[in-house]
Amino acid sequence: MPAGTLYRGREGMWSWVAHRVTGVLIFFFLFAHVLDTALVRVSPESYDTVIATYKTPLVNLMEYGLTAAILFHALNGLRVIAVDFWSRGPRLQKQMLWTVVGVWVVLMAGAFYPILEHTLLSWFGK
Amino acid sequence: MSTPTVEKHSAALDAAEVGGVKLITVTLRIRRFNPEELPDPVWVDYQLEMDPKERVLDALNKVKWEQDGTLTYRRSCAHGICGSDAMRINGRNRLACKTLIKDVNPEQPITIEAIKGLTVLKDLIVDMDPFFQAYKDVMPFLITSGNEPTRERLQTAEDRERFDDTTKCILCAACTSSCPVFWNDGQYFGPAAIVNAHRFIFDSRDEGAEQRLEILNDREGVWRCRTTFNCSEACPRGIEVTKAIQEVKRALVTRRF
Amino acid sequence: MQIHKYDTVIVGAGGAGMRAAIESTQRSRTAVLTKLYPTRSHTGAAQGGMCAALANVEEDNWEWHTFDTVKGGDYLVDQDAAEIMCKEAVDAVLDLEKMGLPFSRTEQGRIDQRRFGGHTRNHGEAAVRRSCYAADRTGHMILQTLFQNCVKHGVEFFNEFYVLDLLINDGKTAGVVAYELATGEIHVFQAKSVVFASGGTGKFFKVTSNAHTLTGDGQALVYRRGLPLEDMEFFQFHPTGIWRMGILLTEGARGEGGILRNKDGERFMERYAPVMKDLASRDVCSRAIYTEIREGRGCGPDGDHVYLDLTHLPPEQLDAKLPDITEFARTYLGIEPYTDPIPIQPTAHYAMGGIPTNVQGEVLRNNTDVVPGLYAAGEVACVSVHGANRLGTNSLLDINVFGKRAGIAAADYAQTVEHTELPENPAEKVVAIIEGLRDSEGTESVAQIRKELQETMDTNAMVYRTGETLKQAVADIAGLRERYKHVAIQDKGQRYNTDLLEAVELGNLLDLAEVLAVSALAREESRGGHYREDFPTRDDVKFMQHTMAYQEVAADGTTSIRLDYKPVVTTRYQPMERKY
Amino acid sequence: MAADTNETLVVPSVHAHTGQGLGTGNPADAFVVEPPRARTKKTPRRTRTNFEMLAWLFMRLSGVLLVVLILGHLLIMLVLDGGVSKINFAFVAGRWASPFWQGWDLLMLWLAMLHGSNGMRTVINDYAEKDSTRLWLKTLMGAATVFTVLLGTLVIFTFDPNI
Ligand SMILES: Cc1cc2nc3c(=O)[nH]c(=O)nc-3n(C[C@H](O)[C@H](O)[C@H](O)COP(=O)(O)OP(=O)(O)OC[C@H]3O[C@@H](n4cnc5c(N)ncnc54)[C@H](O)[C@@H]3O)c2cc1C
Ligand code: HEM
Ligand code: SF4
Ligand code: F3S
Ligand code: FES
Repeated sequence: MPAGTLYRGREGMWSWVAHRVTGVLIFFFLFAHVLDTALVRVSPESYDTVIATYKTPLVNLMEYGLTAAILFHALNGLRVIAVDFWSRGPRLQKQMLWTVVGVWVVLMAGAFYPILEHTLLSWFGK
Repeated sequence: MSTPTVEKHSAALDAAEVGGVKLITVTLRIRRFNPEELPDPVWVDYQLEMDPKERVLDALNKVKWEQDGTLTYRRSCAHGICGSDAMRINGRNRLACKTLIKDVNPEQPITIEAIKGLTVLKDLIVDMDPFFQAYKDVMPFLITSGNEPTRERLQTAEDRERFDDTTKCILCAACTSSCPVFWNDGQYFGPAAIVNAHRFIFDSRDEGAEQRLEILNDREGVWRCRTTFNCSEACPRGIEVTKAIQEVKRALVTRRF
Repeated sequence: MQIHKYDTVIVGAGGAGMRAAIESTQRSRTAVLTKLYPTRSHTGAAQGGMCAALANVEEDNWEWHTFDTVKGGDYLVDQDAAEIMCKEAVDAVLDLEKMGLPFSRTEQGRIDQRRFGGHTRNHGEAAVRRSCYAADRTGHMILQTLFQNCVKHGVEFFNEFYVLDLLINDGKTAGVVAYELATGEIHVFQAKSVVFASGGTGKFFKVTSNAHTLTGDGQALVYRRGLPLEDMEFFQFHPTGIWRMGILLTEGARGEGGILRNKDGERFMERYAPVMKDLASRDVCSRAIYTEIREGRGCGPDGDHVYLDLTHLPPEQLDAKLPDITEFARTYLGIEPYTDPIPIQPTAHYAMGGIPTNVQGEVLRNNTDVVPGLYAAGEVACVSVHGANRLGTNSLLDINVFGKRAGIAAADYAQTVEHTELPENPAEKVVAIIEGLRDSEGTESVAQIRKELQETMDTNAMVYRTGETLKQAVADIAGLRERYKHVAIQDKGQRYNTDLLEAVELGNLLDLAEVLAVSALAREESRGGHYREDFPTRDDVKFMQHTMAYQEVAADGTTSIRLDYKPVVTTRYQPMERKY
Repeated sequence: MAADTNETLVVPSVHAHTGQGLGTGNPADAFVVEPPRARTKKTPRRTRTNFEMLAWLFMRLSGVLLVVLILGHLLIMLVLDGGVSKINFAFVAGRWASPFWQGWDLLMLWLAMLHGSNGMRTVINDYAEKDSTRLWLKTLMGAATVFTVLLGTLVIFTFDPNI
């Protein structure tokens, strides 16, 4: 059956898709994160072994991605709250979304070096 | 009185007044579905010569009248007031009679399909009953108690203005069928029903607001809205649908209306 | 085929149908059959308002309103009916308000009122504010409010059911036959009383404010059952339709201060109607516009339209009072009414004529007798409150006043009688029409015939008519009717066969167009909406009477039209010259 | 449709037709495009509680708090002081020695998990087609949430820097 076309929603719809995807992503991460942190109850060694993997470049990159997800979810969450409780919110939702994206880009650029420092150092040396 | 017309001719007016029209070739790519013939829908292309200032509905009519009489869709007023012809044009819900060809990128094939989330019965016709059921479920009529006044009920211009936006609804279903939450399971009341509840909740003459709010407080009520704004973008009457929904949510929280 | 049994059946769910349904549902078991979802009805397109002498903003009374109605209708109005309508107008508006209609309000919180064409203070002294309105969405609000109240009262709707025949047995109403669009099934509705409220018939004109679905089904099928149609030659052309599209720009625009201008920017209505100017009645304005165009003062490259100028009104006023029509100009013409005048031309708008009824809504079989159990209200009917020319806002009034009356009368009647036996093989005629079209081997196209019909009507039976053009129209229509016999449809299916129904509707339009043209040809005078250049004056001696057109079927099945006349009811006002 | 309906003849036509109307006997009804779950007489169900409203409010409230808690957490853990490379058992031990950070993490854990699981509930409600699937997924998710929250709480309270 030839499928119907994708609904061409606009900023509001895509930001919601992103919000939902990031929310689910964070949920699963949080689940894993609590489990790994629980290892502090087992022994310092096992905790440090797991944490060591956090320091590998791959996981470090994923960490950056996770930060990106959380940051977007958080900023957009604030936008949603503004839409909910501020009477001018719905009318300004697009502007707020672009502000969210702007702030998000700036913060992610700012976080680039601090978060990935470890990896960058191990790859490119001092 | 001044004589504005001769000197004050704007370019837009000049453009609107040109007598002879330049026709362009447009392709309509329509998602056809007729279960009496084929169990599955098919995309069919139609080529026609159109004046770009005509409506998409004119193009559909031209196909039906000159090329393929089996093409089926609803229409009546042809100027965006009856709500018959909501359909998905180039992936977005619109009224075919309120969409000019020049505004939907006619160099490319224009895709036309039925609105989403309601059962397609034939071509662009969907089953509207669930939509109207949700509308009826919010008690869309004035509820008052006590004796009727002999004259009209008084209402200040401000109180009248409070719900003006949502009185414009023509029940075209463009909003509800653009809502991602509605597509999922069709159980959500949908923006149109909420808009019509809003129209009464914020009417100073009405006394049924509590009841309506209680209905919308339900599992499938306002709380399912995820503020995706598709409804507001789709509404051909320019109703700020999401805003109305948020006002209902806030009224539920604060119980002030 | 299915057979349903109800006390009252209402055909049509526009303003008139739903107003009747609200009354009759509370009194009898009622079904409402409508070919559109109720909220799609064309009542929703009405913009300007609904008149009633509420006197909320200035002195007014129903007697002045009656006078304006009678004068507006060029004295062809049945004055007893007009009196009833104008008297009950106040309650009709208040009823709607109590049902929840969100009228625009005055400072004091009362229903606001605005000026409208032909509505005057003290028998023509000056324009009066009589039209109750809700911005320029009055019809929309009426339709929505009535539908809401139908929901409240649990009215039983049969949506997308096309009524195609009326059943009369032994001179008494037996029911109707309907075609269900979704399935192609035929349904017979047996009923003690039937109310027709199926709206207008404007689609036989090309430039029209009417919806695609206004095809005069009710008028046509009653007419084919041998009942008369009254005053069909009187069709109203509204002065301000969007140029070439016909989309209506309400008279309320002029009520708010809008001005008609020709290509020189002149406010030409001052010449035609020194007192009322742009607010003269519609026939006067439409003729004035065409005269300007004919005399070379039209606008645009082809000089074929004039302007409706709103540019001197403050934008806030336009936004508050005329939001929809300004949006139409933006959407369909791409111009900004704040700064540009809007190109307009007269557009076919309203059928003054229709199924003759008395003031209870009972349908007349001839000049005096009624068909028991048969009612009509709204644009489909001719109570004659509009005479030769309807005043703006009097139609929304008509549908409410006479819709309510017909609803009550029909339900009350249904309580007093038993069902009339259905005739043998009740769906016979409808099946024949439908199967005939489905099986037709012809080659003629519905769209082509309809187009030619609309063209001949626009050229020959519009604002200006002569014996010659009308003869041309009659001849053209006869030719088209002949061709219609060989019309073919492409869709042979059962489900949602709109192709088939467009063909059926065209058949109705052809019949009614013929009645219009023949009635107009016979009326050798000019009165209200009917203007004969060869007989430019009103002739009260010969034509102060209603036309009654009957279909005569000869033994060989050929049909012809027989015209008869019915006297006008005059109570208070003797005919005078009509000046605005 | 209306009562008092008795069938008589079937209209002869090109296509076979059962004359039952839509949704009943018409063979064509078997094929529909993108059928939604039908809205029935039983739906929407009346619940008469404020649960959905409270959940909605909770999402906003917890969201605002989480911005502070999580962004602070991220800042400390990933950005300040050499980022992730500094983290090890000793670092955690140092932080949890203070009841302030204990409280911070505890609140963050609870709020985030409840916020997240309520969000997941919404997602499941939206996409699970069958009631049974819905129930299963939600049970699973609920169990995981309870487990994680309890585990996390336990860890924070019973943390022993000297094991
Ligand atoms: C653009 C426009 C603006 C107007 N503005 C004003 C105004 O400002 N003031 C004013 O007073 N008047 C105005 N009028 C006139 C007025 O709106 C109409 O005359 C009036 O609304 C007609 O109402 P109705 O109920 O008779 O018919 P409609 O509202 O047209 O309803 C007809 C109903 O009949 C049904 N129907 C038709 N055929 C069949 C069939 N075969 N079987 C079953 N059902 C059928 C349709 O489904 C529909 O429900 C305006 C008209 C137009 C076109
Ligand atoms: C950092 C601060 C956060 C803020 C401001 C925030 C805000 C929000 C808001 C306002 C919503 C509701 C959206 C709606 O109703 O449409 C939401 C949904 C959601 N959040 Fe968060 N959140 C945050 C952190 C988190 C975390 C840590 C998780 C994961 C554990 C998470 C998971 C979710 C999920 C799964 C949803 C549901 C998404 C949906 O229904 O579309 N959020 N968030
Ligand atoms: S709110 Fe707008 S989109 Fe939704 S039904 Fe009403 S008019 Fe249509
Ligand atoms: S599209 Fe749906 S999610 Fe809400 S904002 Fe509109 S109802
Ligand atoms: S045809 Fe009436 S809204 Fe498009």
